Amino acid sequence: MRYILRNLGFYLLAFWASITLNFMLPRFMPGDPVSRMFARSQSQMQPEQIDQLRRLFGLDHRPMWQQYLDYVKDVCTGHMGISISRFPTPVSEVIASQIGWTLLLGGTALVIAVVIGNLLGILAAWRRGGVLDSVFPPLLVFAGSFPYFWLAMGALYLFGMTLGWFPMRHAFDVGFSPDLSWAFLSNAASHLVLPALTIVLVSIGGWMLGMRNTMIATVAEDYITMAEAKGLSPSRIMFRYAARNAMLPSVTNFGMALGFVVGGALLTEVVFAYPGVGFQLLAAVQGLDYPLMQGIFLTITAAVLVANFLVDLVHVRLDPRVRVR
Amino acid sequence: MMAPAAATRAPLLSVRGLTKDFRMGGLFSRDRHRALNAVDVDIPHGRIVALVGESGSGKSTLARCLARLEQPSSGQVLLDGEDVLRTQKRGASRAYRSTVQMVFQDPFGSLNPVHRVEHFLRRALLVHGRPAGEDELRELITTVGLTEDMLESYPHELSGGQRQRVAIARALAVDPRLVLADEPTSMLDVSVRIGILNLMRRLRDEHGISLLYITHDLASARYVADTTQVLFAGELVEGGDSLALMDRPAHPYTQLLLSAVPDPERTEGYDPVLRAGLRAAVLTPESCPYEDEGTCSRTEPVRHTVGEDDGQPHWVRCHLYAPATPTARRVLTAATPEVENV
Amino acid sequence: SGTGTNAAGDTSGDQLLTIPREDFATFTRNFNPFAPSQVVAPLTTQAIYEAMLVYNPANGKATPWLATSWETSADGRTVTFTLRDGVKWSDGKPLTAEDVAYTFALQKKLLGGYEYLKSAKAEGADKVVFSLTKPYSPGLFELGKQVIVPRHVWEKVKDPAKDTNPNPVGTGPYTKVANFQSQSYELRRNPEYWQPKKQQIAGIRVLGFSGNDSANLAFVNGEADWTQSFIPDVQKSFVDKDPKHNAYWYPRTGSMVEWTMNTTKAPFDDPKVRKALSQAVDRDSVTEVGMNGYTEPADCTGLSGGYDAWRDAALAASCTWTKHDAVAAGKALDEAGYPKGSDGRRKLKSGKPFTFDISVGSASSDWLSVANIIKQNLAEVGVTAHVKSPDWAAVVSGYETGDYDTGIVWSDNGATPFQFYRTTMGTESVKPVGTKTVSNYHRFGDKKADRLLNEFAAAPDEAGQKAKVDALQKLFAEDAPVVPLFPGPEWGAYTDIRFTGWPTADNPYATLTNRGDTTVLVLTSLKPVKNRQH
Amino acid sequence: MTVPSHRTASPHRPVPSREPVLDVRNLRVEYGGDGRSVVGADNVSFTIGAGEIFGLAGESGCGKSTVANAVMRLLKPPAQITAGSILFDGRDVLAMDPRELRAFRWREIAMVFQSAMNSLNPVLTIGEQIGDIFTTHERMRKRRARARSGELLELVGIDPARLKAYPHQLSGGMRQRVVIAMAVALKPTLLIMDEPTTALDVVVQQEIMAQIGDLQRELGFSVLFITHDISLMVELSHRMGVMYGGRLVELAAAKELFAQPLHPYTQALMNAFPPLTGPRVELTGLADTPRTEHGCGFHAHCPDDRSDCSTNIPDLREVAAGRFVARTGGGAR
Amino acid sequence: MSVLDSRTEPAAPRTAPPDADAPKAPRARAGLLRSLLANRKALFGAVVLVLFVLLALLAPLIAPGDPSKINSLGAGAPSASHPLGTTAKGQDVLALTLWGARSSLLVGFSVGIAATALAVLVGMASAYFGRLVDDVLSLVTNIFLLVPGVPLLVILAAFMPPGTTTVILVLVVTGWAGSARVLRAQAKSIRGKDFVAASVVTGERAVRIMFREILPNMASVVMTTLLGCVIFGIGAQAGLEFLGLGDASVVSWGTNLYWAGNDGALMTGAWWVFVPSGLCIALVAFALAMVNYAVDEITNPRLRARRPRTATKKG
Ligand SMILES: Nc1ncnc2c1ncn2[C@@H]1O[C@H](COP(=O)(O)OP(=O)(O)OP(=O)(O)O)[C@@H](O)[C@H]1O
Ligand SMILES: Nc1ncnc2c1ncn2[C@@H]1O[C@H](COP(=O)(O)OP(=O)(O)OP(=O)(O)O)[C@@H](O)[C@H]1O
Ligand SMILES: [Mg+2]
Ligand SMILES: [Mg+2]
Repeated sequence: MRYILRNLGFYLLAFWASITLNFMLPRFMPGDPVSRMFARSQSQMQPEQIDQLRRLFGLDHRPMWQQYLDYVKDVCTGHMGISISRFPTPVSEVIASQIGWTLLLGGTALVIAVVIGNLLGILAAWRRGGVLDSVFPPLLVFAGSFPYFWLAMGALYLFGMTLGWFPMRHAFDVGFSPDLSWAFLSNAASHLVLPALTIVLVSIGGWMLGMRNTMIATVAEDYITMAEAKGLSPSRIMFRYAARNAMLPSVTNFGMALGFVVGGALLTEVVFAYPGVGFQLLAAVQGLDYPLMQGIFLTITAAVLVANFLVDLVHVRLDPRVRVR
Repeated sequence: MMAPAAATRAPLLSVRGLTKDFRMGGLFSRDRHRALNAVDVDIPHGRIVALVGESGSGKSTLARCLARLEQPSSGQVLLDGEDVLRTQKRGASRAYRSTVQMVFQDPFGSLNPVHRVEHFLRRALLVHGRPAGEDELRELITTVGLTEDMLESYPHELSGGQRQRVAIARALAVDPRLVLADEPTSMLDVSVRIGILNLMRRLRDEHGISLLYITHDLASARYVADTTQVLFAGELVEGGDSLALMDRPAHPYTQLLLSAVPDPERTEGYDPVLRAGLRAAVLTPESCPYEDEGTCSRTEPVRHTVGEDDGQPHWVRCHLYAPATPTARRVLTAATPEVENV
Repeated sequence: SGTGTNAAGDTSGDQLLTIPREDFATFTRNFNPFAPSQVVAPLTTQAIYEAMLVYNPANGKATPWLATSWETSADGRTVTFTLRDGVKWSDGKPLTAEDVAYTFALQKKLLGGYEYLKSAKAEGADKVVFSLTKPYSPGLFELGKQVIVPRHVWEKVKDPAKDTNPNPVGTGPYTKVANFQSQSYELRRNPEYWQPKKQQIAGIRVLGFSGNDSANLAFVNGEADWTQSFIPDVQKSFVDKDPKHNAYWYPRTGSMVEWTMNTTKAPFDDPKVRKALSQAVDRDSVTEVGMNGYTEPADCTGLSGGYDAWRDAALAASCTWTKHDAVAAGKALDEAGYPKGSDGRRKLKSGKPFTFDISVGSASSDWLSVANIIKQNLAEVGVTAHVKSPDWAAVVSGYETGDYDTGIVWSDNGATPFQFYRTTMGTESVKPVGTKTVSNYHRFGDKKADRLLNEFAAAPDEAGQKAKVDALQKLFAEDAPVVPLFPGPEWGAYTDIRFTGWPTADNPYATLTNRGDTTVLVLTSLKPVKNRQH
Repeated sequence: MTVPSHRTASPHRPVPSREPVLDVRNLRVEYGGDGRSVVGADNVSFTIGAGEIFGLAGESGCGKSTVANAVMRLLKPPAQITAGSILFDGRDVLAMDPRELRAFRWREIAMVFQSAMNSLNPVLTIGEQIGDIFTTHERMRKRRARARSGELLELVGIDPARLKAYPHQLSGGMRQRVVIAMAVALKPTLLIMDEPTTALDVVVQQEIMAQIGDLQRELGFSVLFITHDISLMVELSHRMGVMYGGRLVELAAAKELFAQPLHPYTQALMNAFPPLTGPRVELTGLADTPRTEHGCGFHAHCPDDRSDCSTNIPDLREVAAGRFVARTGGGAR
Repeated sequence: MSVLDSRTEPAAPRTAPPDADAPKAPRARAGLLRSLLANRKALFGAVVLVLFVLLALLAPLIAPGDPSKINSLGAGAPSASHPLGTTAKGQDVLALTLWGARSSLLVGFSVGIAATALAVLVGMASAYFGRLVDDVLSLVTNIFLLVPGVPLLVILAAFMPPGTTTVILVLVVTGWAGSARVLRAQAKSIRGKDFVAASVVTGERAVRIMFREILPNMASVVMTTLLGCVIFGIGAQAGLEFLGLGDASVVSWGTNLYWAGNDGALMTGAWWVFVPSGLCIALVAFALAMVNYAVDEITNPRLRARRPRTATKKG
């Protein structure tokens, strides 16, 4: 319990840090975002809107600490301002409409990559020198060396355009509206295939190698020898004894990887015009929608932090040793 | 064969009321763990003082405090009468370092694997502004019983015993008056341990160096040390001339330690029942024997002198100890009549 | 509806006209015509709301739309529009002159503009009288193209500037919003449309994309009918895929693209230098390579293709400073006092090397190529240029405050050359360095031009205007306030597999823009292809 | 050099039968690394009788664990048994297939590993780990297995409530006792104990050894006891072997060996433990010369010039009944 | 009176030096390099890397002139005069790729070195000074580690004026934390070793202990993090530039891909414009990963893939 509370404290601190970072970015970066935004919209903004933006970016003349307090209060109550590029929708609404797709894409890709990667890693370590162990690692490392977006584009043109096997963009075909019908779900699934596949392809090698290496270290532990000496069956030793322990670092990495997956999903979403927050973030960047950018960044950070906290909880369940710490 | 008692002089190093608390937990934690509690030790000139105790009793902590690797929480360390903790607040001075040196437990860990043997000795000499020519190095390395060609070796090319000798040579390079040796033999093969012990004796006898020999092996303490101190859960519980102390241990903990040493020559092996009794007397209360309500009060025990006071008094701190019943067995039977079936 | 299948090949007759928008990653259900243009859902001012007239730059004609006729008073201070009879809002209420008057009042209140407009008053049910503060002939088309909103709806809206108007009421052909998703939505027929015969298509579907690349991909793949995004090598990547059905038409009616120089800085304050640098530019290569051959070189009148009727062809043919001639350019620079140094590089009068930046927004890849070609051309005459490509916002903010050397910029475009010349040479548009401006980034003004412009505005007829424009062209050729490069092509490409009746070079009843004033003309001309085996 | 006189064995020890339970003959184990190979054990032969405690002593790295692991067939690549035979109750251990092997392990030979800290799985409870043995070997139900596990814990003096504990929640001594409880769970014929107490305190160590003694008397299994602490070994075992550099250099009844070590290495070992009683006597110990291809490491200390053993440790010779020593020269020196 | 033990005189002068490569692998840096060259993976990686560095350095010789010079219209398939074809603007793809290597490698290695240096400093200070310094630094590190990198990258890049310096700066800011954590853990474990305490007792100064005693022992970890950071740098730069957040007028692999996308290279079937830069990124990253992999194997021999041997008897 103490452990969990301490971690919670840490995550709150981390969140506070990212809020602060967000607060400081427009204030300490060179250039004046409002005038850039203003330039962009070519005087289509109301003076009061401009004033509001200036306040939003700290160009008003209230003392810094007061701006800061207001900012923190706003963020904590979910007020992240009004999106410029999707005026007058509040930033929170824009994000709410899209975070689901990112979670779907990132989550699916992550789970697939983790499960398959770890399984491969376990098997490779278990059968050292086998086909799995000698062929897969370099292959997957090579696949992982490609930039996300490059593989995504390659897949898009190969499987989407040339072969026409999968849809090339969006989360579902035009004409559908999201519901729980089989037609919609299967359509959404087919749209998920290519983006998820490219993320999996890039990230799976890391999981496999990581698992393989910890597994090899684990297999050398005395308790594995002991389990063997006890006459347990190989599968029992492999999963209940070795993999169970080797998984622990993977679990922590899982949390850390969430951030990377969001990053990978971002580039992939852009290529596939997948309507997630990553895609929206780029749109916000292109539209110089600073409030939306910041909102998305904060949301992603918060999501990653929450996910990490959950991972910690799982870790506590899986590893009895951290419970008392 | 013992060195003549030089006990009339003031001790080289005196420790008074040394206490060390470790902070546990993270940034904001207030938990403390007391590793040493009000320890008093004197290390006379040219003597070997053994510090024995079980694992976790605080032996290394004491050594590290004296080597100024840890900052004690309170207490005094008097070197030639000067309280170095007060005068050198921000870490030890060069002078202190050139007086007090340390040899570590693990010779595999105490030599940086990326450097040659020569480097360790040369650095020690240079840091303390001493000439570091070939001759000096050669002299050092031969003092500890190694050959000159080993100067060119990397640590991994040496055996454990040889490494420990290099570590000792490094300590000697600064011409110290006190060497703290923290279990210098426990990581070595049994067959070479005795060589290191003999080297320690030689340093005392030939170079007049004082040594604090930390160990959990009572037999070796008896073999090298002039006096022995017993540390238990961060407190000194018994001390005195090594031979006298081991012949007539007064504290139940010392007795327990002694009884546990395997010795094929022992005429009558310790009776298991007796051993259980000792254990119960010493170890059952969670961390400190004072808290055993029936026999020990919650106050600190007083220091009793065992036997005659001859300049190196054999003393004990224990509620169970009654001056009239100096032998081990009497202490126990008196104290623990009901624990026989534990 | 909404089978969700690929639009390609649907020729049931109920197929939707599919328009990809490369500039909208996602849509907001905002059909407020007063909202900023990058926010309001596409087609709001094309399919939902209509204007009183539609001016078509491709043929220079104005088509009466919600108004049947208009009239400018003799003193040029009043304009009267007569509204069409029988036009209804999509909620069934009739369009009245009050609606028009209200619209202008609202527009002025919310967004400003129309500085020359004193008042707009309804006169009877079908007449609207606009009183101007001064004779101002360019105002006619500006007023005419304002889209009209229903008073009875907007009156009730609390904050018209921020309202999202999710269920718009308009007079346009397609006003019913359907199936709104963040990446697509549909507009269906207005049941009350005043030209029901022209509502031949079942509806319009708009798709959102994050950029040219993905939008083009969908288009080339046959998933959309009509695009206006930049397609690299359109012949090869689009037309050649299905030459029978695929076509593009890029009339040069967009605004003139210029190489703008900061005339407040030496040596750009010297017209001789501007002309010499202009002469160094190989416009053929710029248009052929940089612009994919989609346009042609500009001449020294600075007038875009939309003003061909105004152009002084003789002048255009005679002047040399827009024709590539590196030798002449070098000589001109020598004479202007910028001789080559021993290293082959020219020096400024201050003794510093003749180097400067060309700023282009990083998103405009075609213009970046243009800038790079110019850089290469300049190197040949001993002038060093650096292409700087931060994002557009940074570039524009440099232009606005006057903190830049040179850049590639669009110019203002209107129904007449008036606006163009006003913002390239009129002193009234010149702001001092440091003060923001939204036009005349080169900060050049000529009193002579002011006079001509005022006379143009007051001219009662086209003949009078033409004389002034001739004079303005001469002045432009003389001053070279900016270096015109090429008229911006109005990109447009379509496939007639599913719909026919597109405007073409042979039948320029509109341009091929799907986001401009003439779009409504196309929407009311297209016919679906029915039941064709594919 | 003084060799202290010795005392007779303590009266508790039962007299073992002479029928061998384990018969190891000419065992050779090689560790084949990258091209090079290290000999872990060479030409090791010994037997253990029923109910006998056999000690194997020697310095670190001399091959004690290698022999133990070979007996259990736990050696993993790059280790390879390249010669010799291991017979257990007349069965060839080296010829067993994986299924036979699984059934053989723990039921016939159980093992207590060098350090208890690492031989328990940190993420499973003690109960689960003990229970595993019963569910695997006896096909017991979980509930039954738990009950049996509780009994086992009581046997080694741990509260059965601790079945729910994780290894890190127990002290080192308790963990070691858990491992011992696991080792005797199936009442094996032979128990291998590979330095079972090196990581423990002297006090705890003593207790554990006493406990093992009790169990051995109660259950009557044979023990292969491995340590480098020769005093401990002499105190505990009936017969013992001393290993050096992968070879057995001396093999004899424990008391005899203690009383009169014949091999110089054994002598050095005996000399390495200062006594707890009597006057302080100067001891010597052994030169720490590493063993290389050019010297066995202590050849310099051999009293006679033995050129043949400077590179090679000679084979064991029986110098008296039941007394073997790896020396080329005559009897005691 | 003292009794010298028998080892005062060396028993047997060692005639032969001990095995240079004794089982306990020499940790010295020279040893690491030598082992690296003996490892096939590392050799492959090193050869590829050296090749790319050479090509980048020789770009002005192999493909003289401005690589982004616009020559003609329309992409051309690979041919004798343009071995990798030309882009839609007639630029030689080979020249673009070669010149692109310069910027990409420069940014990659700058980011790698800067981020690793930062990480070394943080990790070392954290480990050496411990306590409050450690608590604070590792808190900061963990926060940076948790804050999702790519979005932060995008945001920073959006706020800052574009250019290579910005890209490097932004990548260092977002890339150092992971390495710092690894290095801190490693430095901490080495800090806990007795030889560090021994140096303190000898009287060495903090800076010397950090850089002469601790750092050399981390050579392999520093190397792996360095290589990891370089991979990150190259990949992230390409990503940023692909999104249009870099400096589009610089020739690098990322901008090449950006232009390829912009010019619709794949749509027009000009795969040769799209493939080389992506493949180069992958190859360099792969080569670096292989070297890394090899370093791992050398420092941890257990990880080495084993060739199955025909074992006569298995234990
Ligand atoms: N850095 C530290 N932080 C917290 N607690 C510590 C630290 N170092 C030592 N301790 C605690 O202080 C106590 C004494 O430890 P110390 O290392 O001095 O024991 P020791 O007698 O040397 O044991 P051993 O024989 O195992 O070396 C132990 O309980 C230990 O857990
Ligand atoms: N996996 C391995 N690879 C290579 N050599 C090995 C391996 N394991 C052990 N050896 C070598 O085999 C020899 C015998 O090792 P073993 O573990 O049997 O010694 P030990 O007597 O049990 O030592 P300790 O007392 O330290 O446990 C040693 O020289 C060792 O270096
Ligand atoms: Mg210690
Ligand atoms: Mg062993």
